[in-house]
Amino acid sequence: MTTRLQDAAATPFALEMLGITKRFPGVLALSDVTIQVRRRQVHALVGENGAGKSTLMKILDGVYAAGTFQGSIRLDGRPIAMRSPADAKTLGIGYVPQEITVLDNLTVAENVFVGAWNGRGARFVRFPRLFDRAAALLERNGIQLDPRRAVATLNASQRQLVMIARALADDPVVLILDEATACLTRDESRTLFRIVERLRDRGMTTVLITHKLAELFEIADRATVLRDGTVAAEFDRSAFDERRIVAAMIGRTLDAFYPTRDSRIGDGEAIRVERITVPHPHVARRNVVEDVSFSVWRGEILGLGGLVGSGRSEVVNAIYGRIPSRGSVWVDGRKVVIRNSFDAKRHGIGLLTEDRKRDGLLLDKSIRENVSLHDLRRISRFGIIDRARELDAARAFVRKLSIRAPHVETPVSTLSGGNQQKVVLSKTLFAGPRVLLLDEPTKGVDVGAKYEIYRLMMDLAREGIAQILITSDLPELLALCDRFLVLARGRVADTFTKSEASDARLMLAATGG
Amino acid sequence: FLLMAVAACGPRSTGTSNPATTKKKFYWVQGLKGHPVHQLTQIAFLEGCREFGYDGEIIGADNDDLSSTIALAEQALAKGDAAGMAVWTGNPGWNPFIEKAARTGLPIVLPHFPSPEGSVPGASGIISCDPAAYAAEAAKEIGKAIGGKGAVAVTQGSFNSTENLVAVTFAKTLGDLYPDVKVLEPQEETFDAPKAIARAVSILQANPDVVAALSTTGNGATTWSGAQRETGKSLVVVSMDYTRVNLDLVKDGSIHAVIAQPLWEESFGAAELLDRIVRGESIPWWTKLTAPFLTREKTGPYYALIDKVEAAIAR
Amino acid sequence: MRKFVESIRRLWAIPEAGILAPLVVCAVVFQSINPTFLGESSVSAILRAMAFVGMIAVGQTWLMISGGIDLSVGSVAGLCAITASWLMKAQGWPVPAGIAAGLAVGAAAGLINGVLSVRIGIPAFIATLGMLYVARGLNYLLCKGYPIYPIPDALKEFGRAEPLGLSWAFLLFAALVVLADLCLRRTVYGRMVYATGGNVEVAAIAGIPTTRVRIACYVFTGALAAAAGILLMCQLNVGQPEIGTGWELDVIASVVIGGVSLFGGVGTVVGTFLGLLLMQVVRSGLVVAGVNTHWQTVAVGVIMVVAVGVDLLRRRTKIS
Amino acid sequence: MRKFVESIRRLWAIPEAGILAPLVVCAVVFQSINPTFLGESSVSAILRAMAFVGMIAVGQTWLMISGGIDLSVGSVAGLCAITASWLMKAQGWPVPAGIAAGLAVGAAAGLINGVLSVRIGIPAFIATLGMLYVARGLNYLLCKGYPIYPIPDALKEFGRAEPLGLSWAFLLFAALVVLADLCLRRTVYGRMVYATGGNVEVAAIAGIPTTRVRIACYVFTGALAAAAGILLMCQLNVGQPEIGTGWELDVIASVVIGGVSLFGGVGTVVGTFLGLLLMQVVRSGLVVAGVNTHWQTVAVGVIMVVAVGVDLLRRRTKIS
Ligand SMILES: Nc1ncnc2c1ncn2[C@@H]1O[C@H](COP(=O)(O)OP(=O)(O)OP(=O)(O)O)[C@@H](O)[C@H]1O
Ligand SMILES: Nc1ncnc2c1ncn2[C@@H]1O[C@H](COP(=O)(O)OP(=O)(O)OP(=O)(O)O)[C@@H](O)[C@H]1O
Ligand SMILES: [Mg+2]
Ligand SMILES: [Mg+2]
Repeated sequence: MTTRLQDAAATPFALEMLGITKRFPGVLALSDVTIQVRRRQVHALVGENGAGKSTLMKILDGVYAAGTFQGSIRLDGRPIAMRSPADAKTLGIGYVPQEITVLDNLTVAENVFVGAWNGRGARFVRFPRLFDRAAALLERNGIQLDPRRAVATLNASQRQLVMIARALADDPVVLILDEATACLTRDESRTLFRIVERLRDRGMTTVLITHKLAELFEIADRATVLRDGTVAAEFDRSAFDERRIVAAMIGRTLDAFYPTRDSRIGDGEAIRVERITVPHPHVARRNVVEDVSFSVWRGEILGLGGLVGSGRSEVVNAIYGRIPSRGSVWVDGRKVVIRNSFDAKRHGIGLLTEDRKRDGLLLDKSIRENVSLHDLRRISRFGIIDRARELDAARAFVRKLSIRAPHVETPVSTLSGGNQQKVVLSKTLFAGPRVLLLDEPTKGVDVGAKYEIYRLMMDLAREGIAQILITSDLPELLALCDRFLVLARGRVADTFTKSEASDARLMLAATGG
Repeated sequence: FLLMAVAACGPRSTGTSNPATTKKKFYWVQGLKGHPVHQLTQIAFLEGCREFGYDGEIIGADNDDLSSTIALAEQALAKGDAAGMAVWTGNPGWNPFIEKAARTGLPIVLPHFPSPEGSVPGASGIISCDPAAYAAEAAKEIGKAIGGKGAVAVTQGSFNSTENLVAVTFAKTLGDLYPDVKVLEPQEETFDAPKAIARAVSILQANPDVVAALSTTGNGATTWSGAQRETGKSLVVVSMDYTRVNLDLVKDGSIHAVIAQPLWEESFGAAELLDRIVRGESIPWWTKLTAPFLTREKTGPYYALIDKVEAAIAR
Repeated sequence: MRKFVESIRRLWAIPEAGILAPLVVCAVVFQSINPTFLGESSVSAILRAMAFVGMIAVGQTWLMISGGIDLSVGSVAGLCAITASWLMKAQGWPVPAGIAAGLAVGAAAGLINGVLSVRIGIPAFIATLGMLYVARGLNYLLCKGYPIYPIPDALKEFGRAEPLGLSWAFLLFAALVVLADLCLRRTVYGRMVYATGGNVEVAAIAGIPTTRVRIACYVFTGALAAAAGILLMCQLNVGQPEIGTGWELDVIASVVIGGVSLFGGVGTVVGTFLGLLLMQVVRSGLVVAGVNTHWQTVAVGVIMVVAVGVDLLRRRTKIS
Repeated sequence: MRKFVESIRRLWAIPEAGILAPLVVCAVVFQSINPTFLGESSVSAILRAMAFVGMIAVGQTWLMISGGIDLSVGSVAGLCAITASWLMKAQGWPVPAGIAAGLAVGAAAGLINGVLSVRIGIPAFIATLGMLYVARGLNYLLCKGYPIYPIPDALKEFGRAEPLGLSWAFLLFAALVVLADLCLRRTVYGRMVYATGGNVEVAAIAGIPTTRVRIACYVFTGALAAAAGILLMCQLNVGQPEIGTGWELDVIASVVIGGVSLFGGVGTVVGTFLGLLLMQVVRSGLVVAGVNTHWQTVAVGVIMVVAVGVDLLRRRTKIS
C-alpha cells in the first residue's frame, strides 16, 4: 500500500488519459489518444472543430461512462473508472462544459452549489447561509453576480460565469474548462485566468480548451493539439509558436489570421437606426439600451464594442424585432416598421444569435433541414419542397464552410460545437440578407474555420452587404470592422473609425472611463 | 299504467291543504344532471311538486361523481328551506349524507333504485319498479321471440348494482326457461357510440350463433341497431329507456323492444310521497311500480309522454 | 434466410416500424385465437370505429408537432354536432348551412384556443381544458341535454351509406390521412409546422410566422373535431349531446403511441394512423378473443405501454 | 391612500398573488350575490370537498415539479379504495392491515409508473394512461362493479367524525399541505426535486440521484392517491368502484392553475392549494349564486382561464 502511494506521488502527472478510443455511429471521434497533464499546470487542448476535444473531456468527466470507450484514465497515478459525472465530481474533477447547462428556475446561489446546498448530508436548506456562502465564493473569484438572482434572467455570459463558479465551488483537483472563455470579454477571461493561476499555485491542475490562441500564450504551460481524433503535436510553453500550432491543428500553414479588406465601402445607407431604446424586461422605467443611433453603409462592417451586459445583444435583437423596443429603423433609405422577426427578414435583415443551443438550431433535425429553414421558398415550387434543390443547397454550404459531418442528413445535435456554429451561419446566409447582424459568429469556431468565416464576411462586404458584428474577441473586432460603436450601460460611449481605433480607446470607452 | 301516469299530470286530489310549515321546497338531488332520462325525471318531479303545492328545485352536478353532487346538495340544504328531498341514488355512498340530512328531520324519499328496508338509514321509503321483474320479463319475451334456441349477448353500460342485477336475473331466468339458450358473459358497452358499436360487432364476430341481445342501458338501442347494420345480421334486441330515438328504433323494427322503466311515475310519485310524509301520513318502504315491455304496438302512448316532456323542456 | 433477416432489419429501420411491429403481432395473435378476427365485417367495423377519433387525431398530430395540445376536442366535437343539428331541427336551417355553421363553431373554438394559448400565453393545457368545459356547457345549454332528433333525412342517408363496404366517414378520414401526411412531409407549410414545434425561437428568427402557424393548427384541429362530431351525428342519426365525451385522452394516446412527442417537433400522420389502428385492433381483438370485459381494460393499458416500449427499443437499436 | 396602494403593490409581488386575486374576487362576488356563501356550513362543505382531489394534487405538484405527470391518480384512488374495502370485507382482514394494503397498492402503482417512465423511458403520459386502464380494470375485476358495503364501523366513525367542524380527511390534507410545502421549500430533498425538474442532466452532473428523486415522486403521488381513495371510502361509508373517475384532469387543472409548469421545475404547494380552493369556490359559488347548471360548466371553464391569465399578467408587470 505504502509503495503504491509512493508510486503515485512519484508520477509527475496529475492526470493521464492513455490510449483513448471512442466511436459514435459512423464517426471515430478519438483514436488512441494519450495526454498526460503535469500537476499544477495549465494544459491547453486545441484543435479544429470536431477534432474530439469535448469528447475527450466528457470521457474524463464520466459523461461517457467507463466501458463505452477504450483506454484508461489515471488520476495521480491511480487508475479510475467513472460511471457518471457524479463520480467524477467525487474524485475532484470540476467540469465546465462547452454548452451552457444551468437550472433556469433556481437562484444563482442554488446553481452554484447545486446538489450540495448545505454541505453533504444536511436535510434543510438554510437560505441565508447559502446566499452568504455563494456571495463569498463569487467575491473571492471576482465574479460580479447577485446570488439571489434567478438564473432565468441572466444572459449568456452571465450564465457562463455561473457555471464556472459551480465548478470552482467544489475546490476541484482538476478543472476542465471547455471553451469557457468563448463568450467572455477579454476582461472577464483575464479575471478567470487570475483565478486559475491562484488555484494552480495551491495545487490545482487545469485543462483548458480554447480557440483563442492568445490565451495559450497568456496562461498555458503546455499544449496538446488534436486533429481528427488523434494527437497531432505537443508543445511546451517554451516551444509555443502560433504558426506551428495552427499548422498542427489544420494540417497546413495559415499566412495570416485575418484577411485583408480588399473592397471599398459602398455608397448608400443600408441601414439606419434612430434612438433605439429597449426597456428592461423586468424592471419598470429602466432601459437596457437607451437612445442608440447609428447607420451602416453598404458593404461596411460595423463593430459593436462593450463589456458583457452593455446591451449589445439587445441592440441587434431589437433591430430584428425579437424584443420590444422604441425607435425607428430605415433600410435602404426607406423607413420600415419591424414588429417581429418575420418583418425583419422580409426587409432583408439576417440575424445570427449568440446562444446556438437556445435559439440557433433545430437540434434534432438534419443539417439539410436546418440550412434550408431560412428560405423555404427557394427550395420549393408551389409550396411543395423540392428535395433535390434542398440537398444541393445544404451540400453547397457544407463544402463552403467545410462543415465536418458524416452526412448532410446527420442531426446537428451530434455535431461538435464549432460545426454547429457553422450550420447556424449557413442557415442565416441561405436567406441572402442585405443587412447581417452577427452576434458572436465565431464563438467556438477553430482558427482555420474562423479564417473561412472572416473571408466569407469579406466576400459579403464586397457584395455590398452591411454587417454589424458583436464579438468578445477584441483583436477580431479590431481587425475586421471598418467602424466602431462602443456601448457602456446601454448608451453610446464612443464611436470611431478603423484608423482611429485602438485597444485602449475601445476599453476606455467600454469601461466608461 | 301509463294512462294513469299521464292522467297523474292532470288535476288531481285537490283537497290537500298547504303544509303547516313555512318550508315549501322539495329538493331533487341527482348526479349527471343533464342526462336526458334524468331530465325527464326532473320534469316529472317538478310537476309533482307543483301538483302538491311545493316549490321544486333540482340539485346536481353534470358529472356522475357523487362527491361533487353531495357537495352541491349540502350547500343547498345549508340554505335551510327544504321541506323534503328526493335523492336519485342506489349507491350506499350516499348513506352518510342521507342519514345526516334525515337527522335534521327532513323527509327523504329515494326514487328509482330498489334497496332493502333499513339499508339506507334515514330514508322514509323508496319508489321504483323491480329490476328483477323486468329482467325476468325480458328473458321470457326474448326466449319466446328466438324460439328457445341460439345465443344471447348481454351488454352493460357500466357495471353497477342495478345493471348487474338485471343481467344476472336475465341470464338465470332465460337459462331456467330455455335450457338450450346460451347467455354470454356481459360485456361493457361504454358510453362512446363508435366504440360501443365496434364492440358489439366484435361480439357478433366471435359468437356467430348470437340471435338476440339485451342491453341494460339506454344507449343499447343505438349500439345494437348499428351493429346489426354493420354485420347485416338481424337480432332480437331489447334495450332500456323510452327516448324518442329508441321508440323510433322499435317502431321501424331495428330493435325488438325497450323496457320502459316507470321514470315519470316514480319521480312524480316521489313528490307525492314527500307530501304525504309532510302531512304526517306514513308510507310503505317500497312503493312498487311496474316497468312495461314496449314492443312496436305499445309505443303509442309513450310518444305522447315524450311530446309532453319536450314541450316542458322547450319552455 | 439471410435475405429475410436483412429485409426484417431494413423494415425495422423505418421510423414507423416501432409501432407496426406490435400492431402486426396483435393482429396475428388475435387471428390465431379466433380466425374470424380478420373477417370482412370485423375489419370494416374496426376501420369505421376509427374514423371519428381518427380525424381529430390527424389534427392533433399537426397541433402537437407544432408544439400545442388540445384537450377540448371531444367536447368541441359534441358542441358542433349539437349546434349543427339544433340549427337544422329547431331553427330550420338547410342542411349545408347547418353543417357549415357546425364546422365554423369548431374552427372558432380552435381559434379561441389558439389565441389564448399562443398570443396570450395561457398554457395550452389550461386554455383548452377551459374550452372543454365551455363547449360542454354550451352544448347542454343548446339541447338541454336532450338528444336532437330526428335529423334531416339526407344526413341519415349519408350516415348509413356504405361506399366500398365502409362509411363516408372512414373514406373522408382516409383521404385526410393521406393528404395531411403529404402536406406535413412535403410542403413548405408542413416544414414550418415542424420547425415551429422544434424550437419556436429558431423558427421565428427564420422568418416563419410562428404565431400564425401555431394558431392555424388549433383552428385546423377544431374544425376537424367539428367534422368528426357531425359525421358521428349523421351515423347515429341523432344529435347526441354525449358525442365526444372522453375522446381527448383517446386522441392524445393514439397520437403519442404513433410517435408524436408531447414537446413538439417530432412525429408523422402515418404514425398516428398506425397508433389509432393498434388501439382499435386491440379493443376489438380482445372481444373477439373472448377475454373477460374487465381484463380487456387491463390489457388495453398494458398493450399501450408495451407498444410504446417497443418503439423505444427500435430507436435505441438504431443508434448502436 | 398611498400606503394602501403600496401594500397592494407589495402583495402583488408575491408569487401566489396571481391566483389569490381571482380567488378573492370570486369569493367577494359570490358572497354579495348570496350572503350565505361564506356561512360556516358552506365554507366547511367547500373545504371538505377539496380534501380528496387536494391530497392527490399535493403529490402531483411534487411530481410535476420534478418533471413527471401522472394521469392514473383517479383510477388508482378507486382501485385502492376497493382493494382496502375488499380485503376487509371479503377477506376479513383487520382494518389497519386493509388500509396498509390499500396504501401499498397505491405506492406500487406509483412505483410502476415511475420505473416505466423514468427508467425505461416511456413517456409519462402513456405510462400513466396505461396504468389508468390497468387500475380501472383490476378495480372492476375485484368488485365486479358492486359497491363493497358495509365497511368496518371504525372506518365509518372515522369518516363521519367532524373534528373542528371539518373532517379528518380535510385535516390530514391541511397537514399534508403545510408539510409538503415546507419540505419543498426548505429541505435538501425539496430543492433536489426542483433541480431535477429544472434540468435533469445538470442535476445528475451535480450528483443528485435524479432517477431516485423522480421515481420517489411517482411513489409519493401513488400513495397519496391511495390515501385519498381510502379516505373518501370512509366518508362515503362504502367501497364505491367509481371513486376517482375523472379526477386526473381536476387534479392537473388545480396544479397548473396554482402555478406549476407542465415542463417541471416551477411551482409551490401553496399555489396548488390556492388553485384547488379557487376551483372549489367557483364550483360551489356558482350553485349558491343560483346559476343554471350548464352555465356553471361554462363559467368554470372561463374562470379557470381567466385565473391563469391574471397570473400571467402579474408575472409580466415589472417591479419598480
Ligand atoms: N453524441 C454523438 N453522436 C455522434 N457523433 C458525435 C457525438 N458527439 C460528438 N460526435 C462527433 O465526434 C467528433 C468530435 O466531437 P467533439 O465535440 O469532441 O469536437 P470538439 O473538438 O470539441 O469540437 P469543437 O471545437 O467544435 O467543440 C465530431 O465529429 C462529432 O460530430
Ligand atoms: N432576460 C433578461 N432578463 C433580465 N435582464 C436581462 C435579460 N437579458 C439581458 N438582460 C440584461 O440586459 C443587459 C444587456 O444584456 P446583453 O445581453 O445585451 O449584453 P451584451 O452586451 O450583448 O453582452 P454579451 O452578449 O457579451 O453577453 C444586461 O444588464 C443584462 O443583464
Ligand atoms: Mg467542443
Ligand atoms: Mg450578447
